[in-house]
Amino acid sequence: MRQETVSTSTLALEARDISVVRGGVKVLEIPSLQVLPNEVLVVIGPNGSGKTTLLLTLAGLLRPASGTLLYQGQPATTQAELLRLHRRMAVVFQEALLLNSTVWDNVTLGLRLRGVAKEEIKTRADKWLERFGIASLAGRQARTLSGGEAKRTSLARAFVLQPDILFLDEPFNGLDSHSRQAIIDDFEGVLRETRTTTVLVTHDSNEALALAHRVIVLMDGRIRQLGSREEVFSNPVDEQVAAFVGVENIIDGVVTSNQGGIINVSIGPSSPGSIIEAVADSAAGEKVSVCIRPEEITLTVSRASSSARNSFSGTITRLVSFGAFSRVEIDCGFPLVVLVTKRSAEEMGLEKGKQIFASFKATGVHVIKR
Amino acid sequence: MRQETVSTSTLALEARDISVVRGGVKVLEIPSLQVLPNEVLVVIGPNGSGKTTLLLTLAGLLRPASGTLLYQGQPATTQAELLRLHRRMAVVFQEALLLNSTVWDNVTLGLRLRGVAKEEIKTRADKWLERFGIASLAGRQARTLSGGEAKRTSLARAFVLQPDILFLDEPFNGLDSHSRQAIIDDFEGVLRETRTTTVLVTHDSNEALALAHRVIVLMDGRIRQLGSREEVFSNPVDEQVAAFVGVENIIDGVVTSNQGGIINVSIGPSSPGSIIEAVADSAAGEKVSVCIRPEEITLTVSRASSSARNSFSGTITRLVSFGAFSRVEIDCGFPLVVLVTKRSAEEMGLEKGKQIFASFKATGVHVIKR
Amino acid sequence: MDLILEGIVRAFRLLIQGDPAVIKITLLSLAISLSATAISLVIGITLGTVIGLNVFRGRRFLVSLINTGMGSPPVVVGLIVSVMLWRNGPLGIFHLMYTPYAIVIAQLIISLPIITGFTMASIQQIDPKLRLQLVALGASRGQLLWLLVRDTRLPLLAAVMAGFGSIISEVGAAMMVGGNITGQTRVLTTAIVMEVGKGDFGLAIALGIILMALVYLVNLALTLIQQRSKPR
Amino acid sequence: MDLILEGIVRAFRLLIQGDPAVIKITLLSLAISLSATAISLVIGITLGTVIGLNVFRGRRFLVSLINTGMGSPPVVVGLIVSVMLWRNGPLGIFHLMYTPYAIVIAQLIISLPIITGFTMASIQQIDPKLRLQLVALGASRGQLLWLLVRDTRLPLLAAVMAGFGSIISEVGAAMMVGGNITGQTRVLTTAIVMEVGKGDFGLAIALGIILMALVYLVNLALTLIQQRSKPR
Repeated sequence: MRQETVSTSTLALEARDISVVRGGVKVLEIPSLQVLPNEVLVVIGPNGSGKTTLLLTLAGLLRPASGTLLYQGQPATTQAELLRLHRRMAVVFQEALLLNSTVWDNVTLGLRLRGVAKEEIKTRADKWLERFGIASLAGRQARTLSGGEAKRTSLARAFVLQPDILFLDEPFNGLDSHSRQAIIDDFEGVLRETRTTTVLVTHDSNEALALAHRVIVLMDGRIRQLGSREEVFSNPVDEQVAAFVGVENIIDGVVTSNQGGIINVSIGPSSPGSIIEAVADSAAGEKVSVCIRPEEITLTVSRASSSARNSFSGTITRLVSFGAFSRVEIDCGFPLVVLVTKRSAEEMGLEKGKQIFASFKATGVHVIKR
Repeated sequence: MRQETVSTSTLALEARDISVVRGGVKVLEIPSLQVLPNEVLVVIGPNGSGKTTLLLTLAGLLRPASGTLLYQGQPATTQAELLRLHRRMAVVFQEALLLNSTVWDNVTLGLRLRGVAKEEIKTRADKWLERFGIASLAGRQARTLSGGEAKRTSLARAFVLQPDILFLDEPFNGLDSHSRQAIIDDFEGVLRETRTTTVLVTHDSNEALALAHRVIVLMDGRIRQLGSREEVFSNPVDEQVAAFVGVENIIDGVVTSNQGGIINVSIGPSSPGSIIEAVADSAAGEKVSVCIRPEEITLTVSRASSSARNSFSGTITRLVSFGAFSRVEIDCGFPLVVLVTKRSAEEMGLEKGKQIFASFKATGVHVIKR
Repeated sequence: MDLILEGIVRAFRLLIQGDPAVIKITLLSLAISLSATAISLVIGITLGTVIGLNVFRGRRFLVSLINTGMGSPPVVVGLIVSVMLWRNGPLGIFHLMYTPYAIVIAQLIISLPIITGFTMASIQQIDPKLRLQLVALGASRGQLLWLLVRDTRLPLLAAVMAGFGSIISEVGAAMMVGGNITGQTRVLTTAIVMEVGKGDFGLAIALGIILMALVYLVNLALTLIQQRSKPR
Repeated sequence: MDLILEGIVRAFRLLIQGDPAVIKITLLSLAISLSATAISLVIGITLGTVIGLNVFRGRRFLVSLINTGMGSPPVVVGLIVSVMLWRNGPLGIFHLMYTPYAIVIAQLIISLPIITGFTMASIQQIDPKLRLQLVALGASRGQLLWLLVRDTRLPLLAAVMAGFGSIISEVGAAMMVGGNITGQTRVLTTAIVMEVGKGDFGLAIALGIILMALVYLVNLALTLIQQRSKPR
């Protein structure tokens, strides 16, 4: 559904022929980019690939050398049009960027700039301070906050605006791993509730894996790949993208049981009956995605009793060799990509159409909440 | 050989009953620690575990609250004794810490402080500037250097002293991955040539894997484990150490062939004939260590034709269950630790003494130069 | 030693008794320097904010003018103001020479570059990303300026203190353009110089103590402000 | 307007012709302020390094004394020195009042806290780890101090400039302890104040131009030093 062509007026945001020049060099060149309503679009790319520049341009905070930005089908170019855009959106930067004032003042700032009524401000601020677990900090001076608290304040300041579109630039960077995970969990929950249209920029492909509906891979200021999370992680367009995102098989499913930390995941209506076993703490009934790295899957010509808990029979649909490796695509009712050495492929006589068993260990499966 | 008790006078450095107190809290407590001649001793531990404190204490740069430091069997306590120690050793800190002067001035500083003759200084500085690839930068002002160049200068400044003992505190931190790898390679080569006694502190277990003869795992200011690299990585003493270092099977061997990036490693005299296949760019004849993570190994009751290139038959020597997992130790002529789910272990009827096949993919093997 | 003791004793007697001459000189000094500071403040904050936030033609020239002003000896400012206000000088018709207004003008010229420079520096120290964040929060151009000035309030207070501190203890210009006329243009510093010249240390020490106390209070305030405005 | 033009014309004539009075005053001013700076430098760098590097009893008191000194009005320093040197004051027997030495003493007291404070700050700004690194390289205690002072040479030069700049343009203390005696204690600033008082703008403007030039050179040097010593 998300892949369909959508009429311009129903797009959340559209960028056309955008280019950004710095020091005479084109640091960003985007012929076309559409942000769909209610989607989470994650832009990933290495440092210096122009991710932040793209985000600032889409948010109307950086004037491109050429190109047009359309917000809900209307151009956003003049000062007045940009102010209108800025009063409908919210941005969360890598640093919290708070004013020297209280948490309450910071969280309500956007609403006050918009001239929202006092009672309305109070209701909304109370709700979002509560939601991000910082209600008790409302009176604290911003400069006395810890990194995690400042980040929560900056997220609350964004969500309190109930923005039509939310931009985030590496929002979970620079936090220690504990508060990072807690904040990502909170953020993920809020995003699922509010279904806010979101553009998130990160260099961490795990964040993309955990949050994205669609993924853009940006390299050297150009879009190298744009597609659903499954497309990008399972079928990177080239070696460079693959090396950066880390290739994954991503399969959606529902947890059917959890026995002592070992879960069974029923993988969707497309292949009823298929169950993947994994190690995770998800509860039965939860919707999850399971990820399996292609190099963790072993191919055998016959099914053998093994400690590998997951074994599926399938047909080879494609076989590509490069360097010392062969990449084998298999249809097991669901698609599966496997990486084996070329020597293995030759010795086992792998070829298109051949029947094969693919197996991988329960410990090799990475489970993500959907 | 390195495990034998060595008489005190032949030790490079010895610390006895060292404790360091900060703000009333004992941040470091080391009953006994010996640094052997010509060894590379790597101290690993999480942030805040007291690694840097330990290094500074061993280098005589931080006076402990109690305890003695012996350098080549002689106490190093008084100002004069410490100066003597400092003029035999070298320290490389995490930051390059250069004076506002030229690269040449910085590299020769230690020699000038020791009053070494001018011609000798020139010969040695030329050699080490060359060796670390910064001969062309000799006249440059230190503050104009890039991070990698500054780091090379600081390494040259240490090696030009031809120290009896070298201390390094997270020396490869904060560099981009490219120059980091280049500098580690250079450093590794120099260390193998000079056989300088080295104490290196890092939070990165990969550096320990690549460089260490012996490894100390430091947590909360206490030595949790001290042993050969193989001992620590293959047999961590407890869950916490295991979680930090990441368990590995480490097997020494010699590369016998390399065909298009796929190498065969003959694994030592202890099990002649055993060959492990791996993906790496090592040349035939090279001495290497191969590392295999326990969760990457699959167990089968019978040998099956499979894309897993490495398959060894062995006998289960030990079986321990914890949580959802079972840890299986196997003797295949060489020891191998395997991690499987408890459910697997039960279904396959794993028990001590049982004959079993262990297999892992060539892509699952990590090869390190020895 | 008698001289010192005697002087100090007389000084404290003057201070405790509330000697009319001491009070008069102190109040005049405060009135002149506070007026000059207040006027500089209004002009300096506006100028400093505009120069700090915008890029325009002639900006470099203005900035170097401010820097020159901050480094100029007050004596030279006194000289220039004197020339201007001299009875047959360009502004001579206003008959301001040797009046308190002349001192206010000189002190205004001395403190203006200091306050403008401080304002400019503190506005420029604001993370440029904070400006982006405020724009992203929907701040209009006017709202942005107001938020930025408000966010630097502590450094701005420091600017005020530095400006006031520099002129309350200034001697040369006050003497040149004021003329040190009793009851009209005699301020703390010029009075001290004069009394010492006469060998009357009692009044000089009393006035010196008051001047030190004022300067100490200003410095204390500056230190407190700097500690409070330390970045996280 | 005639007055200004006439004054400027006369000023340039005096400067170009090398008027003996102008030269005499300028050289005396330089001799006094450079002597004071040189003495402060030796004492201030030693003091600043010792205070900056060591922790000892009374250190806090010394630091607050230096801070008070840096903020004290020169007029008050002039007052204190006057009291001390007065003919029946404690140091009266040396007959230093109204001699160039008195001005040197006053300027020394004004510049010493500035140079000490700058030295202390620049020594403390050195990464404590650099000190460890130098010890680890085998530096003895003496070698360490020398390397640290040498490594801060640019900020130290800034200290010298700031010290000199503050005393060359000082008026009050020079007037009080020097007495503004022609050919003996008349320096640039006191001469300017006096000439303006007399309404003789030619000489005043000539001396003002020289003072501005000196201060400008000092500030230029300061700026260049600060740019060169910027951390990487």
